[in-house]
Amino acid sequence: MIYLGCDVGSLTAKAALYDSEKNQLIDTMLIPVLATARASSDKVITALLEKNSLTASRITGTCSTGYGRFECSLPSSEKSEISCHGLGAFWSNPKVRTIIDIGGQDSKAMAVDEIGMVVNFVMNDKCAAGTGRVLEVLAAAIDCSLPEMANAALKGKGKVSISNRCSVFMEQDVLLLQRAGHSKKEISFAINEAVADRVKGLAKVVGIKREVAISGGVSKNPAIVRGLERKLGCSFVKLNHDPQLMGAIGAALFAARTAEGK
Amino acid sequence: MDIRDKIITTASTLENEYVKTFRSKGGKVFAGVCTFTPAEVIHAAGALPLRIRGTGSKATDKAEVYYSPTHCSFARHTLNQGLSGHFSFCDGIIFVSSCDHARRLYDNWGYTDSPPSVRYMMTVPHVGNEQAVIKYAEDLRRLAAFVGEQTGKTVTADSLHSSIKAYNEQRRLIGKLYEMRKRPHPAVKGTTMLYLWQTLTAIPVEEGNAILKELIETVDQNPDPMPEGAVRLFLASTHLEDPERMAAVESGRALIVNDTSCFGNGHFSAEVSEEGDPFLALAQRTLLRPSCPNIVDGFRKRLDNVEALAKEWNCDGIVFDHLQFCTIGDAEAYIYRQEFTKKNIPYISLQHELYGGGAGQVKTRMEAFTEQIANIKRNNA
Amino acid sequence: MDQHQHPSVLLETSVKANESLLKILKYPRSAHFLMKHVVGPMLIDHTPKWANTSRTAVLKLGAGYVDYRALEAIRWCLVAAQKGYVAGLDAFKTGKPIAWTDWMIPCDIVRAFGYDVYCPTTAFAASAAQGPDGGARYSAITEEAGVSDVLCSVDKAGLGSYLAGDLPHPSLVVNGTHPCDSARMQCMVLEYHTPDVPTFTMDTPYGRSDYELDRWVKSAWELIDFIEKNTGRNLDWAKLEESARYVHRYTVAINEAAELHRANPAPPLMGMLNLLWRTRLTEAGREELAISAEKIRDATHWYVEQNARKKAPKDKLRVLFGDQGVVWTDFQAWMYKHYGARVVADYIGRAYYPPVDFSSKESIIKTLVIEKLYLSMIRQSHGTMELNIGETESLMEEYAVDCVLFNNNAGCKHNLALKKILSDTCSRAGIPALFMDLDIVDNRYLSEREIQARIANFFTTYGLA
Amino acid sequence: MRSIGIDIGSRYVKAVAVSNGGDKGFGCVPIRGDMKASVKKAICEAAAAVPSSLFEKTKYRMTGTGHAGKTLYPFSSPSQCLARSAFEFAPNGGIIIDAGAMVIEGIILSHKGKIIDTGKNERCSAGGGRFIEIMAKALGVEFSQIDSLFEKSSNPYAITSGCIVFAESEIVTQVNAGKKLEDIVAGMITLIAGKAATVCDILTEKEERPVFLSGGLSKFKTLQKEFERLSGVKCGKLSVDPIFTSAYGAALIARDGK
Repeated sequence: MIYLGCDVGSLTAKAALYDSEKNQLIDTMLIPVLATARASSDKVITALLEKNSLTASRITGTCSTGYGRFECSLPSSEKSEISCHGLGAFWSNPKVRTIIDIGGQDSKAMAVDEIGMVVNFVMNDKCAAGTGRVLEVLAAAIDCSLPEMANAALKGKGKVSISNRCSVFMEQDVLLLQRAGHSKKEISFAINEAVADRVKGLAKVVGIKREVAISGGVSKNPAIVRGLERKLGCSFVKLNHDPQLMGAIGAALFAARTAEGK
Repeated sequence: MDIRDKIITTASTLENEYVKTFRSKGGKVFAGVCTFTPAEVIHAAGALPLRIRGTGSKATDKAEVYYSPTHCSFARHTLNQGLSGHFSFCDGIIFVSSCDHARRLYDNWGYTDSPPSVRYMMTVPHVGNEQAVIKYAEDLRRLAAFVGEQTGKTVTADSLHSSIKAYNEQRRLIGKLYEMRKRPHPAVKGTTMLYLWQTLTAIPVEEGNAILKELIETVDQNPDPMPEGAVRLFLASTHLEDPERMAAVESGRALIVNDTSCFGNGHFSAEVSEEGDPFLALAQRTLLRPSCPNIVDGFRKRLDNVEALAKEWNCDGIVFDHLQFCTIGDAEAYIYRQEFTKKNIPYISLQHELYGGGAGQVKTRMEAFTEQIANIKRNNA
Repeated sequence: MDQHQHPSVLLETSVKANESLLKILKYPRSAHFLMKHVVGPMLIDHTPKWANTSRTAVLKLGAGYVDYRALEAIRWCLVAAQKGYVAGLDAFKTGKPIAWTDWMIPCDIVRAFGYDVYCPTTAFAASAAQGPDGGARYSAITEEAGVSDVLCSVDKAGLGSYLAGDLPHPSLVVNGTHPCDSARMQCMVLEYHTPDVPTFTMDTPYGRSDYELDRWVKSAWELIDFIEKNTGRNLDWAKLEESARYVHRYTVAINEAAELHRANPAPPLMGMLNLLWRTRLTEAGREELAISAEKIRDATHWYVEQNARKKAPKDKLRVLFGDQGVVWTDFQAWMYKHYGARVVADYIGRAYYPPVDFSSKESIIKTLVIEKLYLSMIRQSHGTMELNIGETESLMEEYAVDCVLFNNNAGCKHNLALKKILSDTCSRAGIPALFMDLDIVDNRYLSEREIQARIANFFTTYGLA
Repeated sequence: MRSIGIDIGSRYVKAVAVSNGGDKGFGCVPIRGDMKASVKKAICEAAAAVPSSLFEKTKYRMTGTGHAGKTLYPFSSPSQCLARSAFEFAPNGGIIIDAGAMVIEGIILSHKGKIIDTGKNERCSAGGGRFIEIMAKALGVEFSQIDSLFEKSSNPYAITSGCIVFAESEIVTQVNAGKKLEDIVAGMITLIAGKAATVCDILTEKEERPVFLSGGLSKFKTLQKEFERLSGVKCGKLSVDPIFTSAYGAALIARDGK
C-alpha cells in the first residue's frame, strides 16, 4: 500500500511516498513554497505523483503536517510536525532517541520512545535568534550562500564573536565585523556559533538521551552541526534519508499507521 | 439569548452594561490591578469592584514611552489603555505592589496623571505566613479607610461581613461549575470560563451570582461541545485574559478542565471565613491558600495544589501559559518543569503576549502536546 | 552533601584572584606606581590577551588614577572579602555548616549564631575573577537550564553558580523578598532546589511607613527565633554587639567619605566605595571592613586637603552614575583619561546609612535591620517613583554634576519602567542623561567598545567634552 | 570652498557636498566589500555637482554607525549631524525623528541649535527600515507599491510580534489565511509609524516645536501621515532628500569648522 506524507513549512514544501509492505520510501520531493499553503501542497503532491506515474486514487492514506497542514489538497489526517519529525528521524535511524530540528522559523528538540513516538519536546518561543531564517539573513549580509557560509565557518578559528542575541542587531554586528576587516571565515564561524548557542539551550532542557540526530534544513550545514556537537558534548548519528524530509516521511508513516491500525 | 452569549457580550468590553447601569444610579466604580485587591472591601464601601484588564487594547505604543518592550504586555496594554483615557469611567483605581511590572503601573499612571485621578497604592506581602497575614490585614484596613473616604460609606465589620458572604456565595457557585467540569463530558470548556471570569470581575456580585446560577442550569443540560478524543488538561497560568489565546490553547483535542489562573481558580478558590475580624479573615484567605507566584515561599503549596487538582479533575497533562517577560511566571514555569518532569506528569510551558500573535505557534505546540500525551498513555498501558 | 564531583570553579578562582591582589596590595606604593606607569596605560584602552582576566580588577582599582592610600584601604576590604570566599570554599570542601543569605538579610545577625555566611547572589561579582565573560558564562548556564532569560543577570549569575555546582550546600537559608521580582525568584528557585534545608524568608517592606518598618524589625526577631529553634544554636549577643560596633564604624566613615565627594575637584574614590558596598553585602560586621572604610575616609580627606592646598583645577566634567555599576568592566579610568570626566557620585557607592543605636539589644537589632534597607540597590528598588526621583534630583544638585549616565541594566524591570520619569527628571534639572541599555553582568549584551562609543557620542553630542 | 559630509550607514555610504555659495551635491553608494572604495565613490558623486578649484582645500566630516572604528576623516556623532541638519531646516529649534535601518532616533533642538534631549527605540522593538525591507520581501511587495497599498486598506491588520523574524512568520501566516495584502502593508506602516511616534513622545519639552521626519523611511508618504496621526504633530518638509539628512549635517559641520 502506498501512503503520502506532505509537509508544508514556512520556506519549503515537502512530500514523501511510502510503501508500507516493503517498509520503504518510494520517492520524495521538495519545492520552495508558493504564495499560499494550498498552492504549495497542490504543487508538491502533483509533481511527486506525476514523477512516479501515480494517481491520487492509488494512495491509500495521506497525512499532512507543518504550518500549512490544514490546507492539504488531498483528504488527509493531520499530525503536528513535532510528531512527524520525531517519527521520521526514528524510522530513518531507529537508534535515535533525541532529535534536534532547526527549521526556518523555529527550532525544537524532541525525545522519542522505542517506537518513535514523541514523549517530550521543547520549542523556541520567545526569540527567533536560533533559527534557519536568521542564518539566511546573516548569510545574505556577508554576501554568501548558506553552503558557502558553512564551508567558510569550518575554517574559522573563533577569533571574533557576535555578542548580540537579537537577530536585527546580529546583522548589524556582522556588517561591522566585516567592515572592521575580519575575514569571511571568522565571521561565518561567529554566526554559526551564535545560532548554535541558542539551539543548545533547547536540547539541554529536553535532556540529551543517546543517540542524538539532527534534522531540518540547517542540519545540512556542517558548521552548525559541529558547533552543536562540541557544545553538547556528543556526536550526532547519521540519518539514512535527507534530514530535511523527516517531516514528510514521518507524516507518510503516520498515514500508514493510522490506516493499518498500528 | 443564551446565557453564554450574555457572558461573552459582557466580557467583551470593560465598561459593560452593568457598569453603566451602576454608574447611572450614582454608584462609584473602583478598578483594581490584580487578585490581591480584595473585591469585598470595595463592595463594602458601596462601590463596584472591577478587575483591570487590557480588553480592547490594540497597541502599546503610547505605553512604550514609559515601559520598555521587555516589560510584560499586561502592564503595557493596560497603561496604554489608561493613557488613552479608557479608564476614565472609573472613579478610582487601586494598584498593588505585587510585582515590578504592576507596581510601576502606579508610578507611570500617576506621573502621566491618566484618569481616574483617584489612585491608591496598596502594599502586599510576598510571603504567606501568619505574621504576613497580620500585616496584610493592616494593608486592607488602610485600603478600606481610603475607599470609604472616597465613597462616603465607611467600611464596618458588619458591612464587610455581608460583602464576604456575597462573595463566598459566588465562590461556592463557581466551585459548583468547576465540579461539573469533572464529568467525562465537562460542562464548560476553558474558553467559556474565561469569559465568565471576566464578567464576574466586572459586574456587581449579586448580578454575577444570578448569572452563575443561570449558567449552571444551562450547562448542566447543555454542556459546551467537546472535541472528539478530547485530552483533559490542567491550565496553570499567571495572567491570561485573551479569549482567542485560550481558544488557541484549547485547539485540536485539548480541553481545559481546571486551572490556577490568577483570573480563574487562582482568584475564586477558597472561601473567606465569616467569623471573627473580617480583615484578618480576608488576609488569611488570600495569603494562606495556594496563591500567586508572588508569594515566594508558597511554591510547594502551589505545586501540590496543581498536582492534586489535576489528579482530581482527571487531567492528562499540565499546561503552564504565562505572559512573555513575566519574571515570576518564568521562574514558576521552571519549577513546574522540574517538578512534573521528576514525577513523569506531561507538562508544557507556553508564553504569550496579552493580545494577539502566535496562534499558529501555540496550535502546533498544543497539538504536539496532545500527541505526546497519547504516546505516553499508550506506553503506560 | 559534602562530597562534590567538581571543584568550585567560582570560589577557587575568587580565592586565587583575591590572593594575588592581596599580594600586590601588600605594597600599596609600588602597586600604585606599577598601575600608574606600567599596567594602567597598557590596559585602559586595550585588552591584551595576557590581561584578559586581570584587566577588570586593575580598572576597578583605578588603573593608576587613585592614590596608594586608597589602595591600602582596599586591601583591608579584600581581606574581609577573602574571609568570606575562604569560608565558602571551606564549607564547599569539608561540608562545614554555612548559611545562605540574601543580600538585604542582616548577615551580621546570622553570623552571630556562629555561622559562616554565603550569599549566592554575589556570583555576579565573584564571577568577574574568571574574566569579563565570567558573568555571562553563569548567566548562560541558567538560561540553558530553561529558567529564563528575562531575569536580571545578577540573579541569573547567582542561579548559574548553583546550577554549575559551584556553591557550598547550606545548612540554613535566610531569604529576603527584596522588591525586585528577579531577586525574589532567584530565592524561590534556590529554595526549590534545597528542599531539606531550614529556610526562613524575611519579607522586605515595599514602603517606609511605620507599620511596614515595624513588621520588618519584627521579622528579624522571628528570624532569631527560627534559627534558635531549627538549629539549636544560640545568638551570641556579645559577638553581635561587637559586629554592630564595626558596622557602626563603617557607617560613620562611609557616610563621611561619600559626603566629601561633593568637593570640586572631587576625590577619585567613588569607585572604591562601590567595591566596599559589594563586600559589605556579605561581610558586614567584620573589623577589616570597618578599617577599610576608615582608611578610605582618610584617603578622601587627604585628597580634599591636597587639592585645596595645591589649588587644583576644578573637575572638567562631573558625572553621576544613575544606577547599578557595570561589573565585568569599568570605564571610569577611560572616561577620565579621554574626557577628564570624574564620577563624583554613584547609585551604589554613595550611600547614607543610619547609625546603630547601642542603647539596648532591641535597639541594636532594630537599627541593624533598618540599616539594611538603606543599602544601595535595596534602597532604590523600594517604594514609589518619588524615592528614585528624589535621590536622583538631590544627587544631581548636591554633587553638582554635569551629566548622568544610566546603565539601564537589561533585566532590571523596575528601573527600566522609570526610564522616562528619570529622563524627565534630568531634563527638568537641565542635565543631560545617557541611557546605555547594557547588561551589568553579561557582556554579551553590549560590548565595551560599544559602551565607549555610546559615551563618546553622548559627550560630544551634548558638547560636554 | 567646498565641504563634504559622509554618512556611513549599515548598507549605504551617503555623501553630501556643499559650497559656501549654497550649491549642493549628493552621492549614495551601496557598500560592497571594501568600504574605502565605496566612500571614495560616494564622495566623487557628491563632489561632481560642486566643483572646486585646485587650490582650494576640501573639508571633510564623517559620521554614521557603520564605520567599524575606521574613521577616514574627522568624526562627528550621528546625533550631532542630525541636529546640525535639523537646525538648518528649523532655525528656531525643532524635533527631528530619524528612522534608520535598525533604530529610530529622535532629537530636540533649542532655538540655538543646542541638543536638549535625545531618545531612541529599544531592543525587541528595534528595526525601522530593515523591518519594512524584510516584510516587503516576504510579501513580495515593491517599495514603490507600499504607499498605494496603504491607501487601499480599510482594515489594517495589527502586527503583534515585535521581533522581525516572528513578525515575518506572522504576516506570512496571515497572507496564507487570506488576509488582504493591503491590510498587512497598512499594519506594517502603522507599526513603524507607531514606533516613531513613541520615540517622539519619549522626548521632553516638545511643545510648539516643528517636527521633521528623516531617514529612508520618511520617503513613504503614508508613513509620515500615520506618524502625524499617531503623534498628533504636523511634520515639516526637509529641503534635502531625507536619506541625506545626516550627511548634509556632517557637511555643514565641516563647513562651519575651522
